[in-house]
Amino acid sequence: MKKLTFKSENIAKLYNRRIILENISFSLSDGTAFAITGKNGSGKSTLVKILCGVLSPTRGSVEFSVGGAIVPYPDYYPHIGLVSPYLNMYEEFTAEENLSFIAKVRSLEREWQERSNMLLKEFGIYDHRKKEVRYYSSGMKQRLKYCAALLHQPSLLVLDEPSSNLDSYGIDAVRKFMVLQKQNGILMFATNDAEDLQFADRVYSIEIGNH
Amino acid sequence: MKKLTFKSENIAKLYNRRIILENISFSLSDGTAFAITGKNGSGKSTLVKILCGVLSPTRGSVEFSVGGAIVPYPDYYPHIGLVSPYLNMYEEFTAEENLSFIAKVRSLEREWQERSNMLLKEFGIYDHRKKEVRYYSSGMKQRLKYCAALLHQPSLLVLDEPSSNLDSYGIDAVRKFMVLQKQNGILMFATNDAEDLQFADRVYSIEIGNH
Amino acid sequence: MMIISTSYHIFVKEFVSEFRTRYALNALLMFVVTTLSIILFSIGQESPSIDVLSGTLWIVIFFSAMSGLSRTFVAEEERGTSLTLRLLVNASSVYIGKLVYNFALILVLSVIIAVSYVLFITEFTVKTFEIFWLTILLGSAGLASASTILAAIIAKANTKGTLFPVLAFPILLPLLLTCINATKLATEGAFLVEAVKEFQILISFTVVMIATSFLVFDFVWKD
Amino acid sequence: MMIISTSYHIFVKEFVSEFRTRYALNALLMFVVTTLSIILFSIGQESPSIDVLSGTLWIVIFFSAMSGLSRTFVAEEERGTSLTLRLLVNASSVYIGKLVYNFALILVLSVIIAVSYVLFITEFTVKTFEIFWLTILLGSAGLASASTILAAIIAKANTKGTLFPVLAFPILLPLLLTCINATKLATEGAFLVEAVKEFQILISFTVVMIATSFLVFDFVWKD
Amino acid sequence: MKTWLKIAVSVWLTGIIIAGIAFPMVKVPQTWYEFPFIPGLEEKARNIIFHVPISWATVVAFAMSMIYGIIYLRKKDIDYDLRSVSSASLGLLLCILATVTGAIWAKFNWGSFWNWDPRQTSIFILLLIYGAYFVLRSAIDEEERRATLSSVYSIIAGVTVPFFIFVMPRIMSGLHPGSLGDEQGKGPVLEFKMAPNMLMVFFASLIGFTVLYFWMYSLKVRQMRIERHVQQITETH
Ligand code: HEM
Ligand SMILES: Nc1ncnc2c1ncn2[C@@H]1O[C@H](COP(=O)(O)OP(=O)(O)OP(=O)(O)O)[C@@H](O)[C@H]1O
Ligand SMILES: Nc1ncnc2c1ncn2[C@@H]1O[C@H](COP(=O)(O)OP(=O)(O)OP(=O)(O)O)[C@@H](O)[C@H]1O
Ligand SMILES: [Mg+2]
Ligand SMILES: [Mg+2]
Repeated sequence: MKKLTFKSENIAKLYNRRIILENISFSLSDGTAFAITGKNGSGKSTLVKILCGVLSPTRGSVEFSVGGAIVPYPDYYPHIGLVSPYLNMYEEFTAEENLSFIAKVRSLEREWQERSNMLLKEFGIYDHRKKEVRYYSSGMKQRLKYCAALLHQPSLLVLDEPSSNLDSYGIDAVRKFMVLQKQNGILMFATNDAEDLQFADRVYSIEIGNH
Repeated sequence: MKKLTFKSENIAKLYNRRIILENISFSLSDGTAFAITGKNGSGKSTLVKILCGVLSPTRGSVEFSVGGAIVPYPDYYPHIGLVSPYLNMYEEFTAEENLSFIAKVRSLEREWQERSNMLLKEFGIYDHRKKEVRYYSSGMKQRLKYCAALLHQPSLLVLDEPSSNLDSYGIDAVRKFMVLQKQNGILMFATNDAEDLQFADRVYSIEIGNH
Repeated sequence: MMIISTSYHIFVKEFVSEFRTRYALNALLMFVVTTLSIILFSIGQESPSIDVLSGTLWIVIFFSAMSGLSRTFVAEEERGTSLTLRLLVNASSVYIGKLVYNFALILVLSVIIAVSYVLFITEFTVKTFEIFWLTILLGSAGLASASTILAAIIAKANTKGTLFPVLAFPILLPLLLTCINATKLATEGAFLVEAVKEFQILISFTVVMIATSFLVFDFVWKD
Repeated sequence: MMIISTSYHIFVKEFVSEFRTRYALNALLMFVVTTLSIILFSIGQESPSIDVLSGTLWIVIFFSAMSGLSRTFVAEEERGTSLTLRLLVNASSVYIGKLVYNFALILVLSVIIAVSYVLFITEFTVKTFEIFWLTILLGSAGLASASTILAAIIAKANTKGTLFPVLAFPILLPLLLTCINATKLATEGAFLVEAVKEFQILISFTVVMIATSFLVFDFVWKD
Repeated sequence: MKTWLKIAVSVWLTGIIIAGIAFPMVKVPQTWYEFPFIPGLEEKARNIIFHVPISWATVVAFAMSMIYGIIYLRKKDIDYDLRSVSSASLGLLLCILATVTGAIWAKFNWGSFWNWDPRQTSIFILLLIYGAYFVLRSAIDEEERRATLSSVYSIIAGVTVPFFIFVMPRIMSGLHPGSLGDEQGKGPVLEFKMAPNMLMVFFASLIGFTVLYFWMYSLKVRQMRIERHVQQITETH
């Protein structure tokens, strides 16, 4: 496995001149589980979006390197898997079609089909794979998001509110993949849940408070 | 305080001939905290919508009576407060405007203004009351939903996933109002969270399993 | 009465929401300007007949109305506020509030369109202004009455994949054709009494449409 | 090449999604059918000039395109799938996939409009069919090229519906005027070579528009 | 801008306005301040001194707006967006003035205020484009996003302008100098048919209005910076 590092330097984000995040710097390497915590409205989700490169920071930068070589901005998307309340699946497609779209667009190897089935089973929605996502319950949607994020075996897995909407079976499945991810790459998650925090090696707490 | 009873009789719900709920009957009176639990996709949210009268059941009926007199279908809306992931506030309005719209449409008495401010403070979003809801974080939105549901002091408070998106301060506030509701009326909630379940006097578990 | 007050608050909500997205209103105005100039361009140097001009007037009103009105219910559905609203007020108030709002919007819009039409398109000479303005008024009412219930249906229909035009077309066409006819009468200098037939059609269309919508709205509104 | 394959998958996704929801198709058909019948009705007994008819043909195509294409990006934004897509593929593939899809949609649409125009409006006689169909083809390409990037812009704005034609019209005007001119040539029975200049304008408009969009799309797509 | 420059511009433009309005136009000029008739325009030709420079300043303003838009996209510094809007709003103002002076001229020269002459058409489209530009801006309330999207729109609109130059003369014949229907070909200014004294006033006016534009522009930018700053202060308190 190649050595990974993920660095964030002096990230700041302003919305309409209001400071949401300021001076956020850290550096992670593989085998780390990094948790971001903070009160409601402290900026966790904003930070997660910036770290994944889907929102541009007002200042600062994110640097991702694989095996010593820096991977520039749009190229690091293939290394990232994201689960977030702000990220939805296509509701008019079935779970299977969603995963197959993702696999094709990401140009995954042939074996994605097996992996997809394995993930659907692990997350207990295999029996619903031919149902359109708009008929899913909130927990089933959350489970599908995990399948989608893990399909390409990302080196960096980013989770925003990992256990929301899930029942205990769902949480167990998530925990299992969190542990696996920590062994094979970098895990990063934003949470308010004390139990989730126990999975972290390092915890970053956003403290600017309610803006 | 008037005596309240809430009865559900033989409720069944089918979606496209697929049975989601079947034979659900129970009867509650004031001072009860009633929890609905079950795996993801077991039909909790569907049941909650039916009980609140915003979704019609395939079979069965809901009966709500205040002080012995039965309140027929559209008239019992004023007695219900609902918090659910399927219910959103108007994003282009501020928190204050949302609450004032609700108060006006519900024809609440003058004092709603004080109650609204009290709730906003209790749920820690008073400082954000003049911010448009679309700029709210997920937890702040959830807090606002509580303010909206509690504004008219409903006799029946229904919560779907009560603690989702909330941090520990938020959860404390919610718990406080759950206890209060139990003293002043009926509390009903659908959850997967073991801690939430401790607040229930009665637990109803939907068991048909994954359909 | 309770229902009037709640309908009024729904109306106010729609109105403020439109203003908040202040954009919508000025975008709508700019839209009217744009559409009119398209017509001016296509007319160019020549002078088309009054018939064609009356036709285009109502096409413009129709398009502006549809692009503004179709969102009234879709927006509630897409943003997940329809559940909120359903729990807050009875269906009738929602219907009345939205209907009145739609009527107000469409009336303002078609008056703006009509005024600029009369001012800028010199070939379009209205001789009987009573007929013309009454047509605009009643036509707007008719369009609002039909499009409110249609908008409620679309809001639910997009998931079901029904072909909406099949629903809308036979409903809207008689209305538009009558309006065009009445407009022609106005440009030909007919007396007010000569257009009574048209007005009767427009009024009964509106009344029938509102009454029917009122009866069926509850089914559309409740999931 | 990688980018071609991903663009292709985006295209297929759009296509299947439209087929499932029929959202754009509904809106489009409604506008086309209603507008065409109003035009037919208002023409009535008289025979308007070819100039006016060519003008209205392109107005109908323009408005139908406007009501159908605006959803391509708005739908992603409103359903919260734009974040998913942004994380999955590079911006260029998204642009190309959507562009090709829009082109296909608008081409089908304008062919439908054109065929019914030729069939039902007897005054509209096309003499040089090569010019006519080439204009429809190139005109659709031009419309798709400009409206794809504009649809991406309005998806990020707070008001969507009415904004689209307002932004699009001034940009599409040179295209529309050229199309109208070429259509006139086709009805006058000009030789194919006489319309070469028009085709050059249409092609270069499309090429310039796509090239520019390609350069700026990333700014629009990334928040 | 330096104070002396402001005074100079004021004096300069006052002189031009006096000259433009008060200097008599005669068939055969006798003194240095008398302008000769231009065939076809007669004394109405004095409008050249106002209409043409204003039209020119409009073009400059819109071009500046687009250029600052492009710089914004590269640098992502909100100040460039302020400059871009400032210039666009002045451009819109000047554009309206050019339309009005042009329309008045047209009324007396061609008989009607408006007749879809190619130049009138193109100025009308400019009005539509920038009308749309400001509607778009009002529809976005997040500063950075507003700046980005409106810059992109002005670029997209900018590339269509050359097409108008090609397309317009093919579509419609016009009365405006330089268009299809104009038998003499170029009009008086382009051919420099003006008398030397008038030409001097004309160029002086061209320079005067251009400098005036830059003055107004710098004022507008400063005003917008201050507004933004005040807003920032009131929001954080
Ligand atoms: C509302 C729009 C306009 C109207 C009604 C208008 C009208 C006129 C008229 C009547 C003349 C005198 C023509 C003659 O010599 O017979 C003129 C000249 C001129 N206009 Fe305009 N104009 C308009 C817009 C513009 C614009 C947008 C520009 C430039 C960007 C422009 C540039 C000029 C120039 C350079 C001349 C002098 C040409 C010459 O006489 O050689 N005009 N205009
Ligand atoms: N587009 C926006 N414009 C202005 N302010 C915004 C915008 N998006 C988010 N905010 C503000 O940024 C702050 C942080 O939001 P964010 O969603 O990152 O919080 P969070 O830590 O994820 O909260 P939660 O625990 O509730 O999910 C909030 O105060 C929110 O109001
Ligand atoms: N409109 C619909 N059509 C068909 N099936 C549906 C529809 N809505 C929900 N379902 C199905 O009904 C079942 C119950 O859904 P519901 O949302 O009530 O579950 P839930 O218990 O709330 O789950 P969760 O814990 O994930 O929130 C699910 O299997 C879902 O797929
Ligand atoms: Mg969050
Ligand atoms: Mg649920």
